[in-house]
Amino acid sequence: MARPTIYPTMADAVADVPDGITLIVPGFGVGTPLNLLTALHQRGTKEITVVQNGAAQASTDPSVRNVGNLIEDGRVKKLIASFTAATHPSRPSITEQMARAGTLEVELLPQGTVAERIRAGGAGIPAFYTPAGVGTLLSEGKEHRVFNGRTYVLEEGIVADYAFVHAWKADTAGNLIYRHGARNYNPIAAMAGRTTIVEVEEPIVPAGTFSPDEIHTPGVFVTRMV
Amino acid sequence: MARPTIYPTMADAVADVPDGITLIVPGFGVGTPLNLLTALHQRGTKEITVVQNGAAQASTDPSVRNVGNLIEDGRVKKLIASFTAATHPSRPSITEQMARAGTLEVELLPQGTVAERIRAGGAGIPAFYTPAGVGTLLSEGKEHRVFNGRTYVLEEGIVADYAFVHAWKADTAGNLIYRHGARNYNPIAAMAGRTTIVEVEEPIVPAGTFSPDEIHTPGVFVTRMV
Amino acid sequence: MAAVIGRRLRPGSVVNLGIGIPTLASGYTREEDDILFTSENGVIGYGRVATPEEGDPDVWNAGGQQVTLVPGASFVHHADSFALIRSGRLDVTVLGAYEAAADGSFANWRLSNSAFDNLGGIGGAMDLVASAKEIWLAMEHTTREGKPRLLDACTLPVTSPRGVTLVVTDIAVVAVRDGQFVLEEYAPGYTVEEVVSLTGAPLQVSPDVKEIAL
Amino acid sequence: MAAVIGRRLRPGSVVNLGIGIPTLASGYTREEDDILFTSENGVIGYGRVATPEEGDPDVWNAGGQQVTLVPGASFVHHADSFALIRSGRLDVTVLGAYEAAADGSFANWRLSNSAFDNLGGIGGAMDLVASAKEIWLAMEHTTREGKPRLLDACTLPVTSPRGVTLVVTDIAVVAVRDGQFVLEEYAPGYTVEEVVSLTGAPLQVSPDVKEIAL
Repeated sequence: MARPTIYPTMADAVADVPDGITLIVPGFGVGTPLNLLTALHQRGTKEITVVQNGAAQASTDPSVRNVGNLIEDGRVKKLIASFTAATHPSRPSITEQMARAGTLEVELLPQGTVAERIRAGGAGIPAFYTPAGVGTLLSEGKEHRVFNGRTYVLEEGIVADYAFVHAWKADTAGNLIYRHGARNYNPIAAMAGRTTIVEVEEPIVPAGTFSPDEIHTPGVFVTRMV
Repeated sequence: MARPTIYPTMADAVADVPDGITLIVPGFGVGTPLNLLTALHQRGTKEITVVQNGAAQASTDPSVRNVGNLIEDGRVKKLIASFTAATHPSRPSITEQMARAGTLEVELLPQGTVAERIRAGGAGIPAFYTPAGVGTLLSEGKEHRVFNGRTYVLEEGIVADYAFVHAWKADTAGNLIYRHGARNYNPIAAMAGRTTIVEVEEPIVPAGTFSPDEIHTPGVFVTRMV
Repeated sequence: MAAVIGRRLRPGSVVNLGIGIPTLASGYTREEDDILFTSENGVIGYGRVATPEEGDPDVWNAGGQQVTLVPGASFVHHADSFALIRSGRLDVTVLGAYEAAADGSFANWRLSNSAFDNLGGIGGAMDLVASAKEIWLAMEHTTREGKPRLLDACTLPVTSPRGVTLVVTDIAVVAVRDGQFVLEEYAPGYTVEEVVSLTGAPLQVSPDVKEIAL
Repeated sequence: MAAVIGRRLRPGSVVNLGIGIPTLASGYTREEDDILFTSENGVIGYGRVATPEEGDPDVWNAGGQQVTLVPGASFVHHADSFALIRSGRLDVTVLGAYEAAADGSFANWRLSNSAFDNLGGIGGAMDLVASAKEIWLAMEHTTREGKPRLLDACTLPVTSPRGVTLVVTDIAVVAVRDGQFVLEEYAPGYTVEEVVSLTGAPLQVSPDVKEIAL
């Protein structure tokens, strides 16, 4: 569909999200689609492969569930991230504990590689080369190649079954605008989801309200909005 | 320098542009930095490798010189483009005539490959794979590779010595805003130039005038403005 | 031809129209069908070809025509425009062509096999055909000399070695299925036999074949 | 340490400050020096750490601190933010570290060689060090137990196998040149000999060595 479908509630927007999906979750301090994550947690979807900058500490507010809660509750099969939020080795995060116990698979990547893999997926680029991580543990076992005298490592694009997105403003055509640092992973996540579901802070306005030049994500990338 | 230098005239902005450079020139009908090209033509810079969507027909207005004029006047050594503007085989463009005569090297690429090579260059990505052109003459001799059962071709990023850019609005920090379809190659060109020179339609305003959310190209990518 | 294409576009489709006849198709769809037209140069959501009064100097389709914008239109840069294309979000790409073949291949970018004769220009066609869900062609059924352009195999360098599903010509609407041309519609004033005789490859006739209704 | 870093940044530099001490350095530069601070999360052009009153809920640096925006600040998405980093536009990246070695390598992402002990978290550090023109470190000179953190070779998994040019510690400013540590400044209350004794690799002493002026 050219135009996204607008759902009345977060629960409705994720009501059919099945087990075993891959899911891109933006957010870097701000800009995290917490309402959609809370609804997904409530729905009980499991065996999820999550792509996120770093797994947050589980929320202690019972009305808010984040990726940390999904991990803690055993809903996540695999995490692709650049940070696992260990504050000190004596206090391992739940992510670390589960990774050690073998109940969670973790693929740790440089942050720019996480971002570029998502961007590549959304751009129909199956693979690219990056200098990040060359000469470190994180590039071990990966394919290396020299271009113009410099060594790079091959990384593949990520296309996810679902991308959750947090936007500031949206119109009925699905055009999105983000606010300040809440932009972070949201525009590239929106492009890399086969189904992209957006939670919008402000009430959705009629198509044509925004100037075409101020739109950050064109509605053609959006499947559902709440 | 963190902030771009503002030049009084187009001629000043290109006064030191030497022979033998690589140059990215945006534009797709609109959004072409014609004032900078005219100044570059006047300066006499030659042996240029031009990256552009398609070589335009030479301008017949003597006050405006475009890439077609640079080609016609023998200033271009090589053209990397997706279109050579031949309207009919009986009326070959100057680009075609010179290519046949061996006085101009032409690398013809799918349009999305031109765009993505520029974007990759500006993103520090040395190479990537794309499906465009596989199974055609344009991928002959290129490296092919299969990802997830589909065949792709390897293409390298383009970083140019200079990128010329046409912007609608700019502030003194070099932040740029483009208008409608004049955006086209400009944002990615701005990122892929070692030296990025911008011609601005409207008077340059003080930094802080624009909302941080409406800026298309951050000033950190801009070297010079007129 | 543009009307035939416009009528066949399914509601809710995301469509790219190539240079020439195809670009006119955006004027032949109904607003309620929610068809989104995008163009390689980064305009997402345009309407019909603009009159001189309506035209905005910075709003063009990839065919070099000034077009109107629909409510909710937006602009992206060229890399994001091709991100949209390569990531498979186009339901249909409609392109002009010199030749189409029953194997789903077609040719539209160079009029000679020798780069010495004709350098050619590909534009965005190879990106479009590599990733769109469907490839439709809008083309003349024959050359000016009357030679067929629908062939068993292309003689010119191909734009894509496969993938064409529909060919709309000046005299017929031909589906491409399982390596065969199938006649679905023919133009008023033509007969099925005439269309078959002007086609350079076997042409199956659909049991539902009918005259094109304009 | 933050003041030392702020003072050493050259006018017109584009700088990324890592989590911890480095992020404070943006409060120690002069406006007229036109130093641009960018952060991995996509903020380009921030100032000092914000007071609770100044803070905007959507404006943070990558270290999780609310910061002020300078006039002309802008925001980009994560892929464009790392495009800026990887394309070599950063003059300096300043990072925290557990260990630094005279060969220019350093370690800051995992406290053990075994992933079983400590999974670690790399964030943007490997992207930063792969492409910034200079890598500076801000770190403790020794562990809490007094063991040196400046070594001949790193014992922990490295973040980069090369490239560090400056190490600012709580007691010294040490340049890394030609595979050697060179002492340039030492903290008030310390002597050159003490700094040498607390360093786990040969430490050359610059002929211009001086006490850190705060």
